[in-house]
Amino acid sequence: MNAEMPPGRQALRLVEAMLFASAEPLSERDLAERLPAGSDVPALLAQLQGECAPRGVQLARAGAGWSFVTAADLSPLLARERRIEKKLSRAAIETLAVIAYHQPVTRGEIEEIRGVQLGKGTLDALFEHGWIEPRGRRETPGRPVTWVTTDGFLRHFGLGTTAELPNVDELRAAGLLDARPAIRVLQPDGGDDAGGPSVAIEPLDPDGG
Amino acid sequence: MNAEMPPGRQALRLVEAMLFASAEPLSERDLAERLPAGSDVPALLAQLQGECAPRGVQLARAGAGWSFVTAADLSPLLARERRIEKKLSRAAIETLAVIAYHQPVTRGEIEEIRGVQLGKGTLDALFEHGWIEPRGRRETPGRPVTWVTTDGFLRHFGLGTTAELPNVDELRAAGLLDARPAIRVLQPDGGDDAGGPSVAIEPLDPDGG
Amino acid sequence: MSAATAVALAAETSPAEDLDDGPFPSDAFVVDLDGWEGPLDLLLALARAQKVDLRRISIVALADQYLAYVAAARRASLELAAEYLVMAAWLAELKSRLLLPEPPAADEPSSDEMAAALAFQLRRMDAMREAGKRLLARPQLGRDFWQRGRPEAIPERLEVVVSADLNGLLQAYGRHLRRRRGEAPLALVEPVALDSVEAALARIRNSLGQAPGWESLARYLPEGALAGLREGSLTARSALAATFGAVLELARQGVLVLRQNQPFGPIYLKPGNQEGERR
Repeated sequence: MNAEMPPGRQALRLVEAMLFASAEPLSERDLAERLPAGSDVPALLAQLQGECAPRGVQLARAGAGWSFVTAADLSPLLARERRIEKKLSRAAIETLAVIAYHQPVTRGEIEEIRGVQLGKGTLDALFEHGWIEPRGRRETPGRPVTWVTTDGFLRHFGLGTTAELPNVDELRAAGLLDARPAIRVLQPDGGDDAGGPSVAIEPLDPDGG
Repeated sequence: MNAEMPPGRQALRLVEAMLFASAEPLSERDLAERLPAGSDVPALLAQLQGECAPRGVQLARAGAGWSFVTAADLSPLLARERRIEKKLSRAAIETLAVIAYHQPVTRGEIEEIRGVQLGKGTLDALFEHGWIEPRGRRETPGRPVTWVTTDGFLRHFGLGTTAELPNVDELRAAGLLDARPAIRVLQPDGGDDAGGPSVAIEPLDPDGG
Repeated sequence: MSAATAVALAAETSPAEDLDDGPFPSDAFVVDLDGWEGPLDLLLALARAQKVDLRRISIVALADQYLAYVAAARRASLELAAEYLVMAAWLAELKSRLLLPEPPAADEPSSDEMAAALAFQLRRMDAMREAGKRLLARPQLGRDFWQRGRPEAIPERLEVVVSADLNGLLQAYGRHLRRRRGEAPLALVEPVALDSVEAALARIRNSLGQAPGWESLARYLPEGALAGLREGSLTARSALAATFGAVLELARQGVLVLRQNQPFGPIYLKPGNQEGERR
């Protein structure tokens, strides 16, 4: 059946087959390696994603990786497959949210934001889930490690990029995505953006100080 | 997107998702159990199979069950190429060198030149790499085949013709015919000058004989 | 999730989880301090109980509530962690400074700024708490959607690349040529004048009987061999072996007799009885 198939169609079938065969996500580079030279991988992925949208199995992107997953709306119908899973502690969930929204963020900054010391195993647990990883260091005294979320995190929560995090734009606009100590955040001439993430901080209250 | 979907369509999506996510092929009964009562499973499977026919992933019957598989015609394209670097054995590279410098040359002559019998697969391996080939026969008893190097050999080693191989004098000039012994066994005088073979051995007993 | 993770998570799970959604208990004097993850957590719960936008929270009112809560806890003789007391002291001071404004020191934040910072911290905490809940409300892999259940093995085409270069080829030929010319056999045994039994026989015959009585075998070693033996020299060892072999042979022939007083002891020899006949 492939004899008369146009080359673009054939490349699309190949991308579909590669992604379908694999349980793990494939990057655009993984795909390009096995496609004819000069294939427009992003265009093929976009086309495939569009074609699959109404189907029961959809093409999802998570960071650098692409994979097929079942459509989320089928969840209740597929419920028999549901596994009872351990609930994450509130501390773990909050810590994950802090890392996701403030990344890259140090342990100290996480504690500052949550107003409490991090329990012993919290970061470990999130790391073991494959949801966070250390990347880079903050160039402040002690050069603390900074934490970021992984593609595995995006994939688990069905997010294409961190820009798709719920409410991320609103929170940023409200100036709440600033990991510096509150008193420094509020001092416009505090001047030390040394440690702070490169988020543009808008004044909390235009009238206030 | 499922809100306005016709029930038949929704059942089809469900079948697709179930078959995709299942670790084992699913029988028609397995499928029927999780579909709305009265669903025509064979009809759904037939429809799904038809829709998938031109795609890179196809619905296939596997024994009593059904499962998705990648389209068979894509298999050669899917294959991942893995390059394994293998070093040529010392015997093989010496044999190749002898053929390169002495061609055309028979197996017997190679053995004569190298002073050792050719291992079983040596010529085969060189032939498989496309570096040597049999050409002509020696007009001696038994009319043995003679071996020569190929154009592939010249290409691989970046040579225009075999005449570009350095001659013996040039090899010597390049230090490739360094005459220092490979292994020094005896050093009667306690190893004064390790490199020199010119150790004068004095007679143990001038009177003896 | 591994067992270790589950344990770690369980250890951190606080009873405050139930408080996520419900409003702060109206009876603030039902004190349960176990549930709070620190004073800020308690403050946030109190602030939310004010049921106003956190941006319009009254820090003075919040400070009052916190102080009342802490006072109630102390009346109930509950152990209060030091951090709660530190926060109480800080809030009491902040409240008094807010009520009785004073000119701020040049290098210190004003009481208004401190109040705003606290309000911001509560809002940021609240936002993250909310974000965590929204995140968990999303469909999750393995719970709401699934990946391929039966991954297919991608066939692999092995391409064996033989690494060989011209230099290697030439070196190989060079090796071969060397061998062929005998310039450098693989194992070179250089000619060495080792002592032979024949030489030793002649040596012993020549000097036997020059001294009367028993003589040490060592005397019949070639010159320099004794020193060589101490160094482990091969030629010296060969001389010793040859000499010993010759001595045995001569003893067999009756030319000399041997004596050794103890195992591994020195070996002595003297001319045998038939020595004269042999001569």
